[in-house]
Amino acid sequence: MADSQRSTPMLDELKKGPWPSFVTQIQEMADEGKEACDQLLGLLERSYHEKVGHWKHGGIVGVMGYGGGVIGRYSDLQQEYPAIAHFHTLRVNQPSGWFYTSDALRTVCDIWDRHGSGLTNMHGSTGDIILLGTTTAELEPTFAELTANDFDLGGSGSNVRTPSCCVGPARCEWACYDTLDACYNITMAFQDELHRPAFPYKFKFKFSGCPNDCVASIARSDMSIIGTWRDEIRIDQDEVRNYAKAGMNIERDICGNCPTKCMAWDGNEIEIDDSNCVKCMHCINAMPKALRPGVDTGATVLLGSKAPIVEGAQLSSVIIPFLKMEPPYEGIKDLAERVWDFWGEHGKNRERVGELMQRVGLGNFLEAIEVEPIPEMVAYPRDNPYVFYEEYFEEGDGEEEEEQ
Amino acid sequence: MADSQRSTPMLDELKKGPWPSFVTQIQEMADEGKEACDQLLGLLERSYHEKVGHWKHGGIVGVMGYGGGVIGRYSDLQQEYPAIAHFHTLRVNQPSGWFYTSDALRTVCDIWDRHGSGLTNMHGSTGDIILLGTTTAELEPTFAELTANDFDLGGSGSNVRTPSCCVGPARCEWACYDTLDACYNITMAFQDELHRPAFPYKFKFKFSGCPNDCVASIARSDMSIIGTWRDEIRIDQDEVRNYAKAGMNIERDICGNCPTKCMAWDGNEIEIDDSNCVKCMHCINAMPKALRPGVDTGATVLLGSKAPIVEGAQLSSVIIPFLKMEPPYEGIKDLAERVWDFWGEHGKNRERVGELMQRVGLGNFLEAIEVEPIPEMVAYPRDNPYVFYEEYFEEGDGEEEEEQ
Amino acid sequence: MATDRRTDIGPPHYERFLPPIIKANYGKWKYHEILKPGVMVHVGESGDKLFTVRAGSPRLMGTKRIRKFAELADKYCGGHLRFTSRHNCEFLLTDQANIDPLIAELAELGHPVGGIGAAISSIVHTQGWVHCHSAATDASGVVKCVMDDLIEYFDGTKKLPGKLRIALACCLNMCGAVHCSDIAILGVHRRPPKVQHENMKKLCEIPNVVASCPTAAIRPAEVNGMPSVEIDEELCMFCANCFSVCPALPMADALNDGISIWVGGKVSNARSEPKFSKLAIPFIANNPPRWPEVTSAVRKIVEVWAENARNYERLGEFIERIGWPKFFELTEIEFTKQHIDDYKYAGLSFKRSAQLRH
Amino acid sequence: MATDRRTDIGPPHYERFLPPIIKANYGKWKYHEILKPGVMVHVGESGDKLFTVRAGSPRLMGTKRIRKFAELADKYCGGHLRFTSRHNCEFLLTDQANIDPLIAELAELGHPVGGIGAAISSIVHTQGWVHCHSAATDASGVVKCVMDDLIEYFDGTKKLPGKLRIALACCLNMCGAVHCSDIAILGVHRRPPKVQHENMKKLCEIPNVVASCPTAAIRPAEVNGMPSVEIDEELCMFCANCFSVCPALPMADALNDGISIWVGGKVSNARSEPKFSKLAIPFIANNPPRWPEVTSAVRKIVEVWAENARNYERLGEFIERIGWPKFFELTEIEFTKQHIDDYKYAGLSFKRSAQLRH
Ligand code: SRM
Ligand code: SRM
Ligand code: SRM
Ligand code: SRM
Ligand code: SF4
Ligand code: SF4
Ligand code: SF4
Ligand code: SF4
Ligand code: SF4
Ligand code: SF4
Ligand code: SF4
Ligand code: SF4
Repeated sequence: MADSQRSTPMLDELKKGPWPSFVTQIQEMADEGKEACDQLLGLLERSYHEKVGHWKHGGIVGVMGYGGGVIGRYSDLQQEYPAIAHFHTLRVNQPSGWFYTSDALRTVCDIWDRHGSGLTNMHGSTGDIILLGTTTAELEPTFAELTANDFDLGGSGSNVRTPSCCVGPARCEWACYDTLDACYNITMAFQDELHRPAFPYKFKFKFSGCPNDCVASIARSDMSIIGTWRDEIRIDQDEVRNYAKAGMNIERDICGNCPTKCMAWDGNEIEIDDSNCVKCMHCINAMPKALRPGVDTGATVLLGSKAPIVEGAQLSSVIIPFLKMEPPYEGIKDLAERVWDFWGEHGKNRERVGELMQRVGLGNFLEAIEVEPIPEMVAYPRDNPYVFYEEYFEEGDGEEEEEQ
Repeated sequence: MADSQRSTPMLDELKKGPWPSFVTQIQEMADEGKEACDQLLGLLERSYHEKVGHWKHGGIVGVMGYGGGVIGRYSDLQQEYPAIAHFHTLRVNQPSGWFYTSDALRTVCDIWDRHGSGLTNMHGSTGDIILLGTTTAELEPTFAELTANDFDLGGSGSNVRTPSCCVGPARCEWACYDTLDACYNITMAFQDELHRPAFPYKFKFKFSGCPNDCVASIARSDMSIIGTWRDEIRIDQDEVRNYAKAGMNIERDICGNCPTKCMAWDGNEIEIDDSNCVKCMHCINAMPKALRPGVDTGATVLLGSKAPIVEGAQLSSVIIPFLKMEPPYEGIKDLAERVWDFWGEHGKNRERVGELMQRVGLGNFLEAIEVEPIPEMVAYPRDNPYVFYEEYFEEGDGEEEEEQ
Repeated sequence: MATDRRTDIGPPHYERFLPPIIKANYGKWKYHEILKPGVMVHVGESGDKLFTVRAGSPRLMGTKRIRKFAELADKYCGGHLRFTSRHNCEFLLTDQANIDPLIAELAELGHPVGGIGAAISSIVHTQGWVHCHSAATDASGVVKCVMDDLIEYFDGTKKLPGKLRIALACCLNMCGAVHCSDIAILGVHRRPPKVQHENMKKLCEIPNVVASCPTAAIRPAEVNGMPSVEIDEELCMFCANCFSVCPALPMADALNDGISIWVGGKVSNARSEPKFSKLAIPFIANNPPRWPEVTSAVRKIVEVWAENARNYERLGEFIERIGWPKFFELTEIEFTKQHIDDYKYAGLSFKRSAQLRH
Repeated sequence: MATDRRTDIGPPHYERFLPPIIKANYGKWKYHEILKPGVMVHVGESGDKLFTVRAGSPRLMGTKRIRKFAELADKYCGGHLRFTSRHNCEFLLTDQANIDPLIAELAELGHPVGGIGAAISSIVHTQGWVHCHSAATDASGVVKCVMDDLIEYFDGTKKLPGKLRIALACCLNMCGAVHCSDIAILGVHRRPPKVQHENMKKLCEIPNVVASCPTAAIRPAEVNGMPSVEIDEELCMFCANCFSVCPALPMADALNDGISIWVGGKVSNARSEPKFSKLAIPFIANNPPRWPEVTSAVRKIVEVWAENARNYERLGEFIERIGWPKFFELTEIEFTKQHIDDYKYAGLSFKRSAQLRH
């Protein structure tokens, strides 16, 4: 059997220990007779010895009519490891909330056993099913079988990336909108933008049902849609007392951790000044049986987060403080399209929306996307005096003149 | 009399109202027969009508052997206002803490009545006595009389600016070091640097006796020396109880406002966890009879604050968290000289020390002035991954090599 | 460099001017108490008592008035007085009985007593049209109007939650160091410099001028034969740094100069760390002699704070507690794109969380 | 663009995969409770109960193991399961009696159950040497070692004050989006790109390469006759942006690549606003296969936090309460100039107050 031929003393060290081992996974598939996996073990063992990777930049490979969804990858040791000379990745768009039936999973496995290494990531950190490693020749057949079974590729390159969402209303009592439906709806609405790169750079959507932000949207998506509410937190005082009886220090651990100190506990009842509640979720998180978000729910929409390359990492910032989230989610779609229009026209190559916002100035950006500036968009107003007053009066006539 | 000739309807509006009027002051001196003051009223009235000033850039004027201390000023309406065609300002170094005797004040007044407009600012915002308005010809005679009476000029231009200090031990129970002595000592030690511009730009010292910072040193001086202590706050529990009796809400207003919440009030005694006290002064400010700073006192030394031109305003940041402040204040002098050496060599024209620190990087700046980096110098460590690793290994030999 | 003239002697030693009671209790003060508006007593470990009467001052003073102060000091304080870092005059008494007569004479002279404790103190300010070439507004005049309007918060007739520090600077150089004030009144130019091509070569060094512009709005250019510069007005942010190095680039402009209002800064380390002031009102046109729009804008802000803040809460601390949206709502100040930072650190001023009041 | 092929169909609709109990209680869940490590129950307004068993996963899985999971789902969950945003596998049960047998079979398979509530969950990570050309370290290997070491905080044998989110990215592109993690493990290059002059013209567009460098360290240059670039190593901050656009500028270097450790970030809005992770340890050399220096460094930080933090306090919130100096003292990590920011926003990270512990 494949594995018998090959000694991987370093990788073998990674089969030990309580956490499930990725080496064991590759080995399992090698043992199934996947030559690619066997050679991958060899290549990886070598990387472990040499402390460098052995992959080259991927050229443009993909499936017909799509500009994304495949990451081309080639080994730089093609002679020694011919089975992984090509080792491309397919990104398969996951179902909202990463829900599967056993049959659905088996369908994907069958396809991938026929056409690829049998290795996957469940899932990639953008959210896709990652089918890890196949040859250029297998791309089309894999794609054909995937689509035949109602699966499609996700995003890569300068396009809309595969949106993802938290489990939301499917299994969470705090969901302030239907994250699964919103994610699916937006994904379907932007299929063309997702499959055919036409932007200056990538654009990611992430949908979280409440401010706990379980898909890290505020840190990892160009457009972050985070559920919230604008009425009162629902309180069950009996349950509050039960938590207290059970030994919870409500004064110190709950009220004391409220960012705006808008809660009061008199030993018998909790009182919340909802006008000063910033919907941080802490008290609700701590007492799920006693407290629940309000019923007038929606989402806060933020723009611009990204990894540090190259202007430094960014968190998304508030554009719409509160938006009702109902199908067909026009508010989200309009905003996205207005952003893309401006970005498409003024964005530099490989400039993310968050970088564009800063380069042109948030104020100008808002004007361009036709959104009124409001104080909710800033942590604090400017503290430097360098205001670009855009017009001034000319001598003679008292009228205002636009500066050219 | 001068005023009779001239109508100043707009300025007259500023003689009204409860706050003492600067117009009345100028008028008073005009009435004393100071033609310059009379013409100043005329020029100012005109500015009020036209909504623009009528002064031009000052050329280089000054006293022999000094490069600073005088601000040259010329009117742009010399024909109409000949008495103020030249209207230079002398900056006279104030005594530490702005203490005077009536005789000292009269001495200054006598000199200024003889040689200038009789107008002053008590004081300028750097701290000098400002003698406001005289001609080039009068500069030397004024200077001669000032020095004859133990007064000297302060700073202007690219040099050490007149240091200033809070009232400190002279009239404040919270002074953690002798601000008046330190200010005087440093001023005397750097007379040459103060009178003969040799720096890329101005350099200001301000001495505050405690973190209340009553001379705004952290916002307004290149080197800010702010008193503090490192032992325990002294507590008189009886007086604490008296404040409570008198109606003070110690729990809410004192403990609740403690930035590190390191205080506890049990209704009878106050307890402070001094290891977490950040010496903010709030509790002491609120209960001067009950609480006092510790007895192991000294100062925190910070560098770099300035007004916004041109990189944006800056606050000083910590360089020495705690320094004992005893004559001859070698710690301060050494630090200043090391900073000046580096600044003199690498500072750009009109670049303040705070701007230099940012341009070269605080880490490199510290190396240059031979100060060890410590976490007290930062609010938080870097959050971007762009570390300048300064050395790397070369193939072959395993030794480190300095990058050139 | 030695000359036969007397130079580099520095200021007179302060000890010469300290009253005996201070010499006796120097560094040994125990506590202080505010006796009434503008009057406090410092008590030494010795038990000695030093009374301070703080009088408001226009800062711009003629020798005649200074001599008057000297007389009062002789009459009530053994000739001892001082000025403060905010330019008030402090009379230093040992005899409590002298306090009221002194206050009466000061009132006579037109100097209100106050500014101690939770009060507004004098407005740190600058030269303005009285003496500076760079001013976008007057200094002393605006200060006079604002202090007239807020006098009851100085003399103690009305209470405040904490100290109120207002400062004014007549241009972006900010000699008043207004950048960390509860309320900052800042003169602003709004028109790019008008290039005096004929003077450029004579008065300025063109490379320096070009280098002085932080936004690279200035380019060298030849204008009817002479070397000069041209300015890309789109890029100008009105900092006047070019004018500071070159008189041939005047910024002052009657139609466009005026005042901006900034709020929420502080210097002390008490409770919260020092903070910069933030933009509240981008522009109010100069309206001499009484600047009514400025005084009412400032009053509105002060009243909102006075009514709603908690004990000890400085304006900036109050705003941070209630949130900026609430501040703009209460003060009825319009929020515009100019409030949103677009300079170096802009990104950090964006609201980067979902923590919002709805 | 229409083709006769099936395209742009998007993902299968999620409803097809939801278990009946979820369809019945969709959006009508009332509360949840953690029953034991890795097991929670969600109770609907209907009273229905959905039990979740969360199993740790290596994320990199072969189809064989996935089929195994499918079998378990058939046996215990009516064929229903899901994966989480941190790549754990969640089995969705309606019959409480099935929980323990399922956990037993998972243990059999080598999958610990845990990660719910105040615990460490799986480490979000990336490709590393398994698949990426840009990696400065391996991803899955380091993750495996750290999780082996911290397993007791996953399976509930040891308690934590709050959630512990660790992420790993194998280069500064940060595909693991580690920048807001309690603890971030970040692969770093420390040697400027080695220019392959011979490939430059063939593989790269020189103007793009020059433009790609944020510090302008790259200049066009002619090297033995061929157009190429040269790099000012002093200016290089190892971002690898040039390599992303140009394969002829490899950054990987066995002698100099390694790992940096970052702490105190968070994403949730709970209590405090989202925060970036801050630098704790600038560099640890790659030491495969078990990276012992990395695992012990991470453990030390976790233990300091576990011992000293208050309930609910995330690592970053804990550090902000005790102060960074105390954090470096407790963890015995050396503070160096590399910890001091010198990039765009550097100034704001300086300690601009006198509020210090002494
Ligand atoms: C597969 C995946 C990592 C993983 O193991 O999960 C991945 C892998 C790569 N990412 Fe990524 N990124 C992946 C999620 C992310 C994320 C996280 C997220 O989406 O939530 C980020 C940070 C968030 C963001 O978008 O800023 C991310 C930020 C980047 C960047 C930096 C982008 C930036 O603006 O800073 C690059 C560089 C680039 O685009 O050239 C990048 C580039 C790459 C490339 C294509 C390398 C390259 O330069 O060509 C990697 C291919 C590796 C390979 O050979 O398979 N990847 N990448 C993730 C996608 C899987 C999926 O589709 O589900
Ligand atoms: C007189 C005074 C204002 C006052 O009425 O009190 C003043 C007046 C001038 N300042 Fe100032 N500055 C004065 C204190 C300040 C302060 C406050 C302080 O020192 O605490 C600052 C802010 C703190 C700082 O240093 O950053 C200040 C920051 C400036 C700047 C900007 C410097 C910068 O780095 O941003 C300039 C512009 C320059 O230097 O070219 C400036 C320039 C000027 C000039 C010389 C105008 C010029 O560009 O030539 C002004 C002369 C006005 C005149 O005609 O009399 N003045 N200047 C203050 C000095 C009096 C004294 O010596 O006591
Ligand atoms: C006289 C003076 C020092 C001097 O050498 O001239 C002074 C004197 C005192 N200050 Fe001050 N401060 C003086 C300027 C300042 C400044 C500087 C400034 O305003 O430009 C500050 C920083 C202001 C800021 O934070 O923006 C200042 C912040 C304080 C504070 C902190 C207040 C706070 O809660 O933030 C205290 C404590 C208090 O008042 O409770 C304080 C307390 C005091 C005490 C009570 C100290 C003492 O025990 O004697 C002194 C008189 C009480 C009072 O309310 O004025 N002093 N004090 C200055 C009087 C200026 C004036 O005429 O009003
Ligand atoms: C399953 C999952 C959503 C999904 O669609 O996959 C999920 C599910 C839940 N999260 Fe989450 N969170 C999930 C990722 C996240 C993330 C994103 C991440 O880690 O990348 C975050 C932000 C992390 C951060 O702040 O850095 C997150 C921050 C929270 C918080 C806030 C914790 C805090 O104090 O900051 C809560 C509230 C709590 O646990 O008290 C929460 C609470 C919950 C609850 C209790 C919600 C509920 O009532 O059902 C769910 C299970 C409890 C638990 O502890 O896991 N969830 N949760 C994700 C499980 C990941 C995993 O396998 O561990
Ligand atoms: S983000 Fe909110 S709604 Fe979504 S799973 Fe997390 S806690 Fe539930
Ligand atoms: S949700 Fe957050 S802000 Fe609102 S009351 Fe609860 S703890 Fe306070
Ligand atoms: S700074 Fe401190 S010591 Fe100096 S006067 Fe103010 S309170 Fe007193
Ligand atoms: S001085 Fe400030 S930090 Fe220290 S105990 Fe008092 S209030 Fe707290
Ligand atoms: S602030 Fe500007 S205008 Fe006013 S005195 Fe200073 S430099 Fe002159
Ligand atoms: S005012 Fe400032 S921004 Fe405008 S041109 Fe002059 S230097 Fe440039
Ligand atoms: S973090 Fe870097 S090395 Fe790792 S997968 Fe992403 S791009 Fe590749
Ligand atoms: S790694 Fe980054 S900094 Fe270094 S040369 Fe390449 S682009 Fe420039």
